[in-house]
Amino acid sequence: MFEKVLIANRGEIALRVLRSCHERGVRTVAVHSEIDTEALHTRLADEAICIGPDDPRRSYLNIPAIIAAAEITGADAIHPGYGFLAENPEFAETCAQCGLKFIGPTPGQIRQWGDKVKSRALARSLGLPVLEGTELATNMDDAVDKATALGFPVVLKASGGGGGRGMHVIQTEEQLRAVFQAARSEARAAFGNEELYFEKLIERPRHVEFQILGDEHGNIHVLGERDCSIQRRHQKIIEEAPSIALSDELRSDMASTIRRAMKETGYVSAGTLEFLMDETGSLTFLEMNPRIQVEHPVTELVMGIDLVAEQIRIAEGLPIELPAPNLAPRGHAIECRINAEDPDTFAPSPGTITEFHMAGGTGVRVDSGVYGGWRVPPHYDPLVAKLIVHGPTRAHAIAKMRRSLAETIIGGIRTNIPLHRRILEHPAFEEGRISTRFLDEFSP
Amino acid sequence: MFEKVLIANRGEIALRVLRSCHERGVRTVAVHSEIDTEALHTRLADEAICIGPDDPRRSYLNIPAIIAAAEITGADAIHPGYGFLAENPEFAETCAQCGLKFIGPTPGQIRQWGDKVKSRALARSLGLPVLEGTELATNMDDAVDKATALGFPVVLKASGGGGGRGMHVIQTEEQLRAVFQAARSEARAAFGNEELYFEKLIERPRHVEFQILGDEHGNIHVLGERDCSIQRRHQKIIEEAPSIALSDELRSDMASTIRRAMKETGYVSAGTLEFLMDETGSLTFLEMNPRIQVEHPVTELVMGIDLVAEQIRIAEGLPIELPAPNLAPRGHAIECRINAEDPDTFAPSPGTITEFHMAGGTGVRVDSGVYGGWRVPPHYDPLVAKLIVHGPTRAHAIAKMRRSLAETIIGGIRTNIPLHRRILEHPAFEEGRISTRFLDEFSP
Amino acid sequence: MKLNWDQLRELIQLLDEANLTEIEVKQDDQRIRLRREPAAAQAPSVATDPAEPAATAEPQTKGIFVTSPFVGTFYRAASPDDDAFVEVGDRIAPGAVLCIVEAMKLMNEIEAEIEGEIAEILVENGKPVEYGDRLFRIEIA
Amino acid sequence: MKLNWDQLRELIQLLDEANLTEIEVKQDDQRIRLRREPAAAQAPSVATDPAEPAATAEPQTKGIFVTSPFVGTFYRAASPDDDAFVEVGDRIAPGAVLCIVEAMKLMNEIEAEIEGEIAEILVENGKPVEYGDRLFRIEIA
Repeated sequence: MFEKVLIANRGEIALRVLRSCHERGVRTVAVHSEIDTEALHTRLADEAICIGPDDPRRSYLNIPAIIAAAEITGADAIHPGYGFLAENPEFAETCAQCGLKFIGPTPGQIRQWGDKVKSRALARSLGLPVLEGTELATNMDDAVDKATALGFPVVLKASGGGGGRGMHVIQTEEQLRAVFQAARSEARAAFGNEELYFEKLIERPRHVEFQILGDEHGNIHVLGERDCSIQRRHQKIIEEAPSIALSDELRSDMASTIRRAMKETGYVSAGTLEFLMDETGSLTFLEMNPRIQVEHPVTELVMGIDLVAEQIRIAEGLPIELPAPNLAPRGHAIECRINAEDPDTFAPSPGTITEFHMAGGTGVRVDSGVYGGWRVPPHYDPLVAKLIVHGPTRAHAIAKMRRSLAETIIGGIRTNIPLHRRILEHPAFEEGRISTRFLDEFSP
Repeated sequence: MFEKVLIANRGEIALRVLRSCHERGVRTVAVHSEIDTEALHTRLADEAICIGPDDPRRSYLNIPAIIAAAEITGADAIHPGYGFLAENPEFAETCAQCGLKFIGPTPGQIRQWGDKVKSRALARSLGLPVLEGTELATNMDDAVDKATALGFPVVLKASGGGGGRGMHVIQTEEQLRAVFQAARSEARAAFGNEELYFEKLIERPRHVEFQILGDEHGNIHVLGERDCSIQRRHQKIIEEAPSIALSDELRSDMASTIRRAMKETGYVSAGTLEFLMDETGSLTFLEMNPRIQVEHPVTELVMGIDLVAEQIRIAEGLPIELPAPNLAPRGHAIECRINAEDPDTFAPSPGTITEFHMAGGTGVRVDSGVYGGWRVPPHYDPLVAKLIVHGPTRAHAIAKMRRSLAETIIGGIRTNIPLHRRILEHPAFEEGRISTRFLDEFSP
Repeated sequence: MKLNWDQLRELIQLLDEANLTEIEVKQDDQRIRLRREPAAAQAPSVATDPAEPAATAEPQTKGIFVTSPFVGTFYRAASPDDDAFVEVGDRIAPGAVLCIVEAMKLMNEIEAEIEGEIAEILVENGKPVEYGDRLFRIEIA
Repeated sequence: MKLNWDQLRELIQLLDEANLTEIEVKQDDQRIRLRREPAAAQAPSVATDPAEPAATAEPQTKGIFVTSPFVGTFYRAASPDDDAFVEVGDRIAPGAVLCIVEAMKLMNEIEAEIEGEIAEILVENGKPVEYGDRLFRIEIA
């Protein structure tokens, strides 16, 4: 068992990891930038090390500083959370070289799924349904040929992108000619990789993703799906489990296919396979995220498990420990991501939180890295809290989320709570008529 | 269905009821004293009515004011919470006379279980195991005769008492002669009823209680038990579900006996049958509380139900709606009552809460009626929050409660959190070696 | 009003002793503002105003407020056919019936406790009132 | 009202003693405003001190602090057998090596950026340091 884990992250996910460590009797080391000296993850950890200035490139992305912090505190392992260094294979490798266990998949697995074109090919070879798409477009003429062969409308994607970044919907050849060079420069600047390819456009897709866990003993569990269709500019803002769009048959077929595929790759730790569902209900592979996701709590609530505790167990070399061999979702869970941003313009709204009263009571979970009096810094992710509810049915969960949003009061900064309230009150949401274009089409 | 419910209470239980109402789409009316104008139950209700000054006798116990508040707001029903008017049969009767549905048992049932001597006789007649005890002692000599016949040590109890109030442990005849008259005057002053009787003393009992629900259609459900042995001066401070002291066989036998007994009385709404368990593991009836209890959340967590929502459904005339016909507890839940009091002297500590940061994360529930900046008034119950955790096993739940207590910060007032931490760290608690004398014997 | 140095010092001391957060003194329209620390400085924003204690003297409005001692329904007359007990401008003596507050079908007559003139009637006939709601302002000539 | 220097000093003292955050005095329309900071703005009590920014001049101690630019282990000498790079009292010039901070097996030499005298060595040899930790105090004569 680990004695001490360094958490290479901040905010709610740092706390999330800290909690599972403390419940397991594992001591924690927080790392933090100067502005995060009073952050909750810094305060609640057993030890805290300042690793650099506010700029994340010099602190939370600073590999030598983080490794040195692990060395001087004598940590056994590092949990990267999500974002920052979570999907950086060099970081995972450096950990291994320094004798630190990286709590996540192997560097090879991170690399395998990190390139979006290669990961599509891999998924196809593993028998997963993959959206019709092209090879890399080498130049403008090649791009026009490939897109025309695929048939407009198409999505132009950066091979190094992911999480909705580096994507353009292209309706016509003219439009493609107009944006191709700019998209290439953008991809090079953003991902250090200018490679582009095309996929068929699904006009009104649902985003459905499957949670998996694998261990070093060859066990793979598929822990149901999440529906994360409510997005703004490809950023998820509301997630739920299970997805009402899946029949029991499709759910079980997908679980078998995914289990077989991930067993073949020998996947270790938590991961998520993301799919798009078209209007006919068929699912095609989008990407694989080799890490814990922001929205993991909805799976935890319906499955009655602790995914981060399992990540730690797996990294310790233990087998996955689930409460029952064939877990089925119990009830329905919804998560709202509460961001420090204007609910209409979406402009970030850092500042001091003067009032912080989160909802409570039965079936309500709050994951947050802030507190009343804390100054939300402008340098990082605007997520201030995840409000997560669990009820016996989707209708109950919606009712519970409505009352939870109604009693949540965050003062001093603007948040997207009013937007969440409008979405939760919307008949289309209530009826489950959702897609990734929900916000564009309904502007609630 | 009710359109509007008046909540005749304050603090966390008022919020608890408000939440189940709002989730059901029922509007709420809060009543409050002057000092509670800014209380959370007042703020979060759809309507709030000031019913009197700070003294609870002139506000929260003021029946005409509460009924008038229901009348002027057009409420359909009144939920009494616990304490205050919850077990006052006249209040339940007045509600009925004024055309307001009382969300609880009938006035007759409240009366039936209110007198502790009569309720013992009733329990015996219903086939429940009842601790050996005496009839009422009419005078000093009669008391000595009855206690001697029962055999010292005995417990001298007030017939009008309950909830641990009006009790004296008596070891010898001399001691009895010394306290009898004083106990009688005390009982008259406290309960308006000077009647006293004796029960056998169990030296080191566990407090085990069963949650029941009954509806107007004759259904009775026994929803498992709670272990509330950690008490201070007969006030529960830590509760858990299930009790590790019960075998599956005893649990199921008790459930059958209780179900049969309560069916015979036609009991309606939520109620709790309290038992003492002696060193040999046998249970004897202590009292029946015809209301929702403070510690109900531990049952909700392990059973996956909402007891207050069921109370409302039952009062609407609907049948009880459980997720499965034969519910079994899933995992283990623990509740710590966080009181505004000195952790060593237990002196009340009202005042302004300057910092209020409750634990969060997976498996943590917070039921609280306070917020940062709120001034805890000196007039009422010192309960500021209930911290409730749920884990797959008792060991997990203990670990989760330890980390939750560690991350809970309440500033400006003293609380009993340090005491809870010491209890949760105590090997005897960890091993489940608990009785109602835990705090006396271990002084953690 | 002119403040001198000693008066200012005294003001600060008073502020501290009285646990106030703000004292504002203005000269010509003679505005004095004393604020007590709000119970809920950090509180949710769904605030309601605190109920006034019975019979409060306020600096900006002269007179005494008669507040409701009950929750109930406010009636200005004994029955719909009767005249109102009092009207604005009426002189009243202690013991004069001012209104009825009905609670649980009981008609509770509210009587004046002081002598003065009805300056304002603050609740409409037939409307619900809470404990502590202001019903009348009475000026003591 | 006219304030003189002593009165102003006294005002500041009073402000502190009475735990006020604001006093406003205006001359002609004579507006005086005293405000107390609401009590609850403060954070959980498990506070730690914020790390000092690199090379900070402090009013109470003379000189400049040299802070650690890395997380790592602090060494006063190039090897256990060598002499320390500097001792208290040494005069140093810009570019002089003061110590080593080891991070990820790399020995990072920390150099002086100013001329002065080593007034204090704030970390023991071989101890871990965080980013921003103070290593030396240098007095600029």
